[in-house]
Amino acid sequence: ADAPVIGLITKTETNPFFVTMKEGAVAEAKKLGAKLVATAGKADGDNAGQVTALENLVAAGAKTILIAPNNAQAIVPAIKKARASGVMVIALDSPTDPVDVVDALFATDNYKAGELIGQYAKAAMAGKKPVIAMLDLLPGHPVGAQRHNGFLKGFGLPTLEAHSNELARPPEVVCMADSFGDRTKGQTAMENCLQKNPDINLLYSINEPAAAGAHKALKAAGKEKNILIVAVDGGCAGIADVDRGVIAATSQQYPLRMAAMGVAAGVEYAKTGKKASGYTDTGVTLIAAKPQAGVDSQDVKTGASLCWGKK
Amino acid sequence: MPSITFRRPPQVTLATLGPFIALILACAFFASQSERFLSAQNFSLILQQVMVVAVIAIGQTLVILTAGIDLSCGMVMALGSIVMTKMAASHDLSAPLAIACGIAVTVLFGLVNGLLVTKIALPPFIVTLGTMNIAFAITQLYSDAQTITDIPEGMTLLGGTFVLGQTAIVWGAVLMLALYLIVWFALRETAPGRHVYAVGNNPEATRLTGIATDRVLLGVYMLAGLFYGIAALLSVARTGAGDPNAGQTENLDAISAVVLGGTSLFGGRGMILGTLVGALIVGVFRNGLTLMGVSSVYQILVTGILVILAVATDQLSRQGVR
Amino acid sequence: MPSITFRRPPQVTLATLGPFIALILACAFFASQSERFLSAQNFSLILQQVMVVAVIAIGQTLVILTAGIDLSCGMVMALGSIVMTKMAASHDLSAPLAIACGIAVTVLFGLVNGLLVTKIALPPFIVTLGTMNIAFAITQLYSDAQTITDIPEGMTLLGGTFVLGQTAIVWGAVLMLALYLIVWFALRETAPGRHVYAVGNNPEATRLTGIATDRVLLGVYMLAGLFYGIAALLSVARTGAGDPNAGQTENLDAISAVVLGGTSLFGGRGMILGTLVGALIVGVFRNGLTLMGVSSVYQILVTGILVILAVATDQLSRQGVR
Amino acid sequence: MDAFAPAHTVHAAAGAAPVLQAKGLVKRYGQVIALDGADFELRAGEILAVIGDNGAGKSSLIKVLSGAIMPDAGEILLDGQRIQFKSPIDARKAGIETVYQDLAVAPAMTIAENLFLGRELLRPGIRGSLLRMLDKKKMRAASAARLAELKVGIHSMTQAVETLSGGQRQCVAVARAAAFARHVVIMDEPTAALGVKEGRMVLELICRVRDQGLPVILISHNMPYVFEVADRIHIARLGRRAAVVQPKKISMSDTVAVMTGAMPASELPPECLA
Amino acid sequence: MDAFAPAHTVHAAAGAAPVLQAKGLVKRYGQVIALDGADFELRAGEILAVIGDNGAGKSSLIKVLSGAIMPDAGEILLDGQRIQFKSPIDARKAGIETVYQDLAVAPAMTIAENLFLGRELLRPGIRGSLLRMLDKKKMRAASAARLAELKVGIHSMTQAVETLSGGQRQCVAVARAAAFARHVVIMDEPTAALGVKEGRMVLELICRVRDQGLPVILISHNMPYVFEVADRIHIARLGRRAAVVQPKKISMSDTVAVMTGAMPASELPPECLA
Ligand SMILES: Nc1ncnc2c1ncn2[C@@H]1O[C@H](COP(=O)(O)OP(=O)(O)OP(=O)(O)O)[C@@H](O)[C@H]1O
Ligand SMILES: Nc1ncnc2c1ncn2[C@@H]1O[C@H](COP(=O)(O)OP(=O)(O)OP(=O)(O)O)[C@@H](O)[C@H]1O
Ligand SMILES: [Mg+2]
Ligand SMILES: [Mg+2]
Repeated sequence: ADAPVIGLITKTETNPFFVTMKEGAVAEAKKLGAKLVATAGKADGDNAGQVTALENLVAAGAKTILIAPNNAQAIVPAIKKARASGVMVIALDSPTDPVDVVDALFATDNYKAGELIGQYAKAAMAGKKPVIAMLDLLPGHPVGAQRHNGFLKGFGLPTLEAHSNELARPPEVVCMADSFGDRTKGQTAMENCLQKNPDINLLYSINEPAAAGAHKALKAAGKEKNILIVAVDGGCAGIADVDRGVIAATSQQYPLRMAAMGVAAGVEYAKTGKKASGYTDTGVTLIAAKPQAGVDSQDVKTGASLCWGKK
Repeated sequence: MPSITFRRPPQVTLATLGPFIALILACAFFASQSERFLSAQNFSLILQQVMVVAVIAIGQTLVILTAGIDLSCGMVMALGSIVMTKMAASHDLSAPLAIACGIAVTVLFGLVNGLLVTKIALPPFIVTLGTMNIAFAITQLYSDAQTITDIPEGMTLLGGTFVLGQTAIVWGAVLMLALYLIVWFALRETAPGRHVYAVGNNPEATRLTGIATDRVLLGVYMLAGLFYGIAALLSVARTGAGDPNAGQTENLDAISAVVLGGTSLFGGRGMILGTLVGALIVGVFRNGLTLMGVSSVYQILVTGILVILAVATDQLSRQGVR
Repeated sequence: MPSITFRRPPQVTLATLGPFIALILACAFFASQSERFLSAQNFSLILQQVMVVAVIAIGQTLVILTAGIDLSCGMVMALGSIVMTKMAASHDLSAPLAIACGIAVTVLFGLVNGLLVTKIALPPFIVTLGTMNIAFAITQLYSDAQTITDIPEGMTLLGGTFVLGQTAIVWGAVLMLALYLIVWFALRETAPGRHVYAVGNNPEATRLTGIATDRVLLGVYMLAGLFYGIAALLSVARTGAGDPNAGQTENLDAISAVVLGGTSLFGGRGMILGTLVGALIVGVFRNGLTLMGVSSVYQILVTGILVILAVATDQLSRQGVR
Repeated sequence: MDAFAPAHTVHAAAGAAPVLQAKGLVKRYGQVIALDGADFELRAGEILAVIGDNGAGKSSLIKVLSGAIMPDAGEILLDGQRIQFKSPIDARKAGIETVYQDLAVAPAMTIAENLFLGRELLRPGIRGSLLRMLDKKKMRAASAARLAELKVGIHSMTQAVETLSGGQRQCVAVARAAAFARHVVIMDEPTAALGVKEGRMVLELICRVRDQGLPVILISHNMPYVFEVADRIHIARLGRRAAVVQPKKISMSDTVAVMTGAMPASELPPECLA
Repeated sequence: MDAFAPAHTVHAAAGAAPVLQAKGLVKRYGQVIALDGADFELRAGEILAVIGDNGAGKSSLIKVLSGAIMPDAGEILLDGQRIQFKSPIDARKAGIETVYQDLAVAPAMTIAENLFLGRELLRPGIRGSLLRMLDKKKMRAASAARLAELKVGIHSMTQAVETLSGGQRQCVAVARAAAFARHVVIMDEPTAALGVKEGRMVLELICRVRDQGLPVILISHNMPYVFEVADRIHIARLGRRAAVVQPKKISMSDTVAVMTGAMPASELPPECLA
């Protein structure tokens, strides 16, 4: 028989996180003898592109579609339609809303990822008065909001609930800027934040590339020593930055694991007709070079060996 | 006098056919590559996928025909969809009323664009760059960056289908095609339609012949707003939600459809049906390449090459004919 | 004969000053809002933040002066930075050699754009839409979408600073300003520079006067590629990395800088120094609004309004003078 | 003076105010002064030629009269009423039609479309009044008839104007103005690009228009043509009106001498003046 | 026939081949046939006038001769050598300069820039040869001198051409062609928009060019001008050459009759033909 076709729809084409996810899926599909067709939204937040991709994959004969939804709610009708035609749909990375419109969910809890680095930062600041800068993703992006608000929760500042799409802004946060998760824009944002308040001593970054850009800005201003940087992601480059002391701690997530699990479920479905179900938290792990008392963390070596779920 | 009577210089016919030939070539190619491509149902799917951009591109075509450009189209569309869904969801307006509110907002944006372009004589690029940002910000603020899903039945009617032969066709696609026919007719057969071409072709001459060019421009920008409003409705009907992150790539997509369809960015020359073909070309590439199992990075690569090839073939064949 | 000798019609002077006045107004506004704004160091920072886009915008200005447009600029820049960093990191080339490779690739893209525009007479919009996608895809494939950080010292020299008074200034910003001066000089004082204007102003007349318009266009696209290559180097020097995600918003940013700077999208009219001012306006807005503590959605809103206001003030003041 | 319209202009409304009059028009472009206090007077039923060196301000003058540009100073009177044209639309509404020197055509549009631009013929009934549908066939036929009058050999009215020869284009502009004027016709060098035959046809057309009672302003550098058809000649010089002369009573060489500044207008015998 | 250049063209190279010759030129635009097998012959040191109705194919003919368009059929000989102009650059290189009917100027650029477009004067030394730096002052001075020759009252050479009056623009184009020609000058209606004074200056210029030994092709609808300066007259009709006549031996009315088709060329007495 023909190799089963499995479709993968990531959020964007360029985010290393999703590129890794795609590579994991391709490798797993090759191993299990399936054909993987990978597509993506055109930009972060692009729902229409994902709907189109979903429809085209169904038309292309995919029996399983793995999707990292750009918009938890707006994608729902398209998923329902795909499932109605007998396709198994699995959400990766982040849930749909409601959760149960997909057959199964393999994802990171982004709010929790934020919480972990918040707790770590709280401990590491050791009672010092925090002057916080936050480099967020882009306006209106749920992942950005969840990590942001989770971080504040972990740090013990007033915040918003996990499902909120707004960014809480307690007075300790002196500067908030959008980095688009991008190195260059992170650098520019940090430069302007430093100009606004040179005394910033704690930096939250949406991901590691933005943190690396911010670090460059700090270094240029000669301030990289007096600041604590925390981020989310746990990519291999990010872990290396933790090792170098650029980033103090990061919440590591596991896109390769998500992808592999998704592909395996797809092959299983093709072979046996048995669908995957339920929520599998693929986990987040706090990786820090210097552990803090009262906060569970793994060291850099563990982090590097696991980066993004590498086996 | 060395001239012979003829109805229409042959160049015009070819310029019009050009994009169409490119579309046919693309279809032939994909049909040869995937047996799933050539089915009524697949074409219905493609129509449905391009309907939002295609309707936006109608407005964009009108603006470009007047030698303008509208960068705000996608964001204004997103704002329209947020306004109409939020009016229904949060303020309990009935579907028709909520839709009217949404469209009113998009037309208002068209009015603002038009006033700035005509009364202060600002370049359309700058004006719509500004209103693009404004529309985006208002969308985010008004929606709290939340997707609005709790919308009444009446608002998604256009997303419903009817069956023709064995193919399910979305009502929205029919509306889109109908809009193209209406605009095609209006541009070709009515006085205001010809004035749109005249303004783009030679604004000064048009002013001197006593046409109120400002009024034509204002009308065009408002009409464009209307089409963005209709596109907003189609987008709500298609996704069943008001999405504050929609519309971000639609301006480049719509302008590309217009230019691929053979309309000149310098105004005054072009065909509205070309725009439909231009929008379809993009949709066909995306669909066909996915059916072939091409992954998306390669899809982007191939799309880049095919866009150039398609237009180049057209151009070279025309030079050959000359 | 009712004409009096004069050197330069006053309109030209005003058109040139217009964007500059808008920049001054914006600076005055931000200075009144934040005491941190008006410092040499802050201006050095802004220069540094805009240098990449500003250098891309030089190439874009040249293309737009010939009545073209280059959508591929940002992606070609990203490709250039990936090629040069990867050549150094993975293939152990020395910094100068690796840089040369990167720039060779961007110039090659310029050559391709130029050949398609001149030899097949395709619209620049379509050509560069295609090469934009192609450059993007190659960037992703060649870099595996991974940021390249392991780069030699020699490649980031332009990111270093020197101190003037008490202000640290980045070498790259100096290079950027130098490039503007050179291009300003070339466009104004040399024969090839005037030919660029002539081609954009009236291509047919220029061809008839015996200028090889195709060669001028080809040269412009290749030069633009060169500037994208230099921008790539600046971006590597600034961020210390080869970033495959770079360049996605640069085409709109660069075109905006050109248009804000007073250059006509219809070609043949404009000033390169206006483009620098246009790029600075955008950088000043972003910096000033962050200093004021305006959150990002409101920043976008305010930017939208200010862009329109800035150009409108300029336009209205000019009408008043008339 | 107004009371004495030239005897051979049969339709001159006796004793009426001038149809179109202007006083002290000034128009500056930067430091260039195109109009420097120009006066102007057009009487009922006459052909008034306007002549002058290149750059004397003739085109600027008629652009002010047709609403295409706004003067910096001066006043315009139509039928003795002070008016202010804010745009060419106002002038059109007042029945003034103009052939501009640079022709003012939409090059990519067809001949028929250009002829009827802004004044399209609509279908009868609701299709015209509500849908504003064009009666293309009728416009094509009417255009063909108009151009045939000028003996210009263009057969297809659906040809784009940009594909026409220089003279053919000019015929389109002339035909348009002549067809729609109701009050005054202004022609800025209507015969410049025309061949001998076509030029004569335009002259005939101008006389026909005058004979129908419409006054015509004719700007031309072609002295034989001017002396053949003009009732009076307005000589423009350095942005002003140097003199208005009677072509029947002055020699061509004297006229040219005044025009080029070789002879001051004050030296002309008073009976030459009009 | 070639051996006998008209006696009064002192510079005619005796017995030489025609300077520029064309045989059987055909040019079609869609279904419009602009040139329908046209022949052409320009002799050394002469002014050859080309006349014809609007749309007779005059501009198309000279566009072919100047490399602006490529003919569909036919051949061109320069000094007896078969040549093929692929672009206007080739024609320029061969020393042929042309004033096009639609003037071919860059409107936003200054007068001096337009005059020297493509042939800019460069600074002496390395600044010119390497940097290609313009000698703007010299170009301004040279432009002013050229335009003064035409007695056109433009004083500022840094004025944009789009701000000039119709006639002033034409003077710029004429001055450019006359200044740079080394082999043949082609002028398509150079006096159409010119005033009496400026028109005469252009005629004088044309004669001066001829007297310097360069042959001139003059397209004009102005019969008095044509008969005043032309050595021979090429009559174009319906895309062909109807006849070439001797202005000294034929009346203006006969010429016009042939041109408009009122009289067949075959009825002309043979001594009129050239
Ligand atoms: N838009 C403009 N900007 C600057 N100067 C202008 C403009 N239009 C006209 N002028 C100048 O005003 C003067 C008068 O121009 P105008 O066109 O009225 O002359 P004209 O009498 O019609 O000449 P011609 O017989 O050559 O057509 C000229 O010196 C011209 O250069
Ligand atoms: N680009 C074109 N496309 C289509 N037809 C054209 C084009 N150029 C010229 N023609 C046609 O070719 C014929 C000859 O034109 P041409 O310009 O050579 O005439 P001409 O003798 O110069 O006339 P005029 O005295 O009016 O300038 C005309 O009928 C014209 O409409
Ligand atoms: Mg004039
Ligand atoms: Mg001609």
